[in-house]
Amino acid sequence: MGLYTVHLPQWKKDEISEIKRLASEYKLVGLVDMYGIPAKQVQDIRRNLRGKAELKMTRNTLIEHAFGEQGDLGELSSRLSGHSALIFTNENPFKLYSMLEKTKTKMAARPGETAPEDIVISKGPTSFRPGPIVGELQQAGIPAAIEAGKVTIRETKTVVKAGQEINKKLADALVKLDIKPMDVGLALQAAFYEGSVYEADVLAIDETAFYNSIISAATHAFNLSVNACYPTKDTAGAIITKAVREARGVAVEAAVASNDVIDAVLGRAQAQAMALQNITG
Amino acid sequence: MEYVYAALLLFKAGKEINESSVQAVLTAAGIAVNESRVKALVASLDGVDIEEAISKAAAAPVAVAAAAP
Amino acid sequence: MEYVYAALLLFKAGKEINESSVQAVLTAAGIAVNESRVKALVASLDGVDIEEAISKAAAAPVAVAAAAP
Amino acid sequence: MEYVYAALLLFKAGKEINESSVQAVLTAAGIAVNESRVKALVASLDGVDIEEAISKAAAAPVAVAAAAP
Amino acid sequence: MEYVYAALLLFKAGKEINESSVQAVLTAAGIAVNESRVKALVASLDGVDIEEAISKAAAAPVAVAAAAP
Amino acid sequence: MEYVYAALLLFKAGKEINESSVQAVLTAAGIAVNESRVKALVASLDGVDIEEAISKAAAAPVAVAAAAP
Amino acid sequence: MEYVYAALLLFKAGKEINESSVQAVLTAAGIAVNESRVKALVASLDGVDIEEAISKAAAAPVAVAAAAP
Repeated sequence: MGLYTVHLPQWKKDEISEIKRLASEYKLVGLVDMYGIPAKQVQDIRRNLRGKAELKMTRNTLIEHAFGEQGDLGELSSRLSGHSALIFTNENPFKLYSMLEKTKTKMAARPGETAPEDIVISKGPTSFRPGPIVGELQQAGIPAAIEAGKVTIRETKTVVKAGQEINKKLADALVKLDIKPMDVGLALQAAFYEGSVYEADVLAIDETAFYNSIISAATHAFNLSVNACYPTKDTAGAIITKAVREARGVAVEAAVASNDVIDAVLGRAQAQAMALQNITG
Repeated sequence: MEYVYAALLLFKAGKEINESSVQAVLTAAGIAVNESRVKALVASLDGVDIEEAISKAAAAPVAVAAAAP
Repeated sequence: MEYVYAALLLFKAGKEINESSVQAVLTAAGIAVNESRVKALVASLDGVDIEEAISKAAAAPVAVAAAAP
Repeated sequence: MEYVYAALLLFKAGKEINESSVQAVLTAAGIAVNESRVKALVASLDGVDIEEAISKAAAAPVAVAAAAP
Repeated sequence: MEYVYAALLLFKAGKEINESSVQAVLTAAGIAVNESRVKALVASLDGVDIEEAISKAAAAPVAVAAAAP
Repeated sequence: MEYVYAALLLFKAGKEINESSVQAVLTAAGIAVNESRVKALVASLDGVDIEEAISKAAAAPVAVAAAAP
Repeated sequence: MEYVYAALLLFKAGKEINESSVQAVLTAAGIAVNESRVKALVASLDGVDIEEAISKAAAAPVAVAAAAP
């Protein structure tokens, strides 16, 4: 490999040493998929990442060269795809992944792309005037019709399911309806960090599920504290409420005549009487 | 409703619910008793599982009442 | 609960709920009356709007709605 | 209500609920005890399955179910 | 839970809830008191609005509920 | 509440919850441990089915709307 | 779940939640730590309002079942 490098033109050598420099400067070296991201958005993303991560687009062959000379990094080469770019950061791969997720935006779908989620067209009027558009929408499987001089979607319909391909007719129709189903942004393919390679599927964290797990954990602690009657600042009030509730329950059950519960006792007597009256007529 | 109250009073006290017992309770409460209503009540309760009937009432959230003291 | 029904009977009959009236109703039902329970009941009813308490039971419906999150 | 609290204190501690135990607890808390209310309480609780009443109270509409772990 | 009832009793009696008062109530009930639990209870109640916690219990339906049929 | 989380951690790890294990977890978190709170925790959890206590709803219902009268 | 418990323990104790603090707590509880899960936890917590999540737990009015009519 070294010998071959000697014959490279200077600009390629410079690129390779630039990659190597970045790789040694940053803790994390990642590959991102740039497929389908318009130049304008690449600029925005770069701006958003400034100070946190550095993006470098270059030829795959040069990346392979650079990685090949960096030992461990060579493992990443196998994840290179046609639209890979390099990303460098000092954040850990999970942080980087969620950072990149947050920079994603919605775009129109191109024919042949896969729907990232169910695409649902809601019923209701559109802004279109009657014309060939109705036929175009219908051919795309969208229940369009003319009502009161306007093109209207007759019923809410899922036109394509998550994971299915969006065909040309549908893609065109979605553009006309201004529906942007595609998430575009840098997709982290793999990251090399502190000696290991992290694949994208490991890095994807379901934020909602995670948030719910915090709520669950807090609920567990709350319940344990209250049920085991181990009072803490957070739960002392709830424990008292529970104690009083139990006391009231017993008082009502036993029909204890006490000012605090007598109305509940009367109410219960009345409810029982009503229930019995329903039966006796 | 007072006839039903009387029946429940007897039931809760573990007493038999019959015409004379219902009548006695109502009279003691100062209620002018209508004999045929007493008969009707006793007849309608015949075979009724009162415990079960009232336990259904207990399932209703009765005491939503009690406001804060 | 029989003590409470005695009170409700008296209430429906428009009678005053006091120790002797409650006792009379319970006795008529053949119940060996516990004087302290009668006293406690009468005391606890003092100042209570019985009409309102029982009308809440009538309303007390089902509507224990789950609060929206 | 303090009489009921005293009874539950005894119940939770596995102690017998009787006039003297209730009285002792109330007195220790600095509450001037009304003997007939103590008697009424003990009589009311006689025959009541307190454990069941508590569990109904606890089970009731409280229901803040923990999310599945 | 008996520790909490002791605190509630003291609260109702208008007494200060401190380690020695809680201990006195529990002891009167014949309970072998765990000092650390008393400490933990007293510490946790500091700053808690007991009146409000009590009224929350009253506002909620009194547990008459049985499981749905 | 951190003491409760320590107990939960030990429970999940299948470890015994005792004074020294709780203390070890809290210390590892950089917490100055209050011995009596640890003791109280261990005592409170004694005999408790933690799995059940975790999942059993304990909180008061936030907004059980009373039906309109 | 134990990773989240560890994080909440640290949060409640007012300690910083970082890889080494989480690792220390888990290890002290006798849990074999998976480094990348710790990383994932810390990264996931970034931007999460833990206080708010906890308050949701306390409020969570799950499934207050309406009683059957």
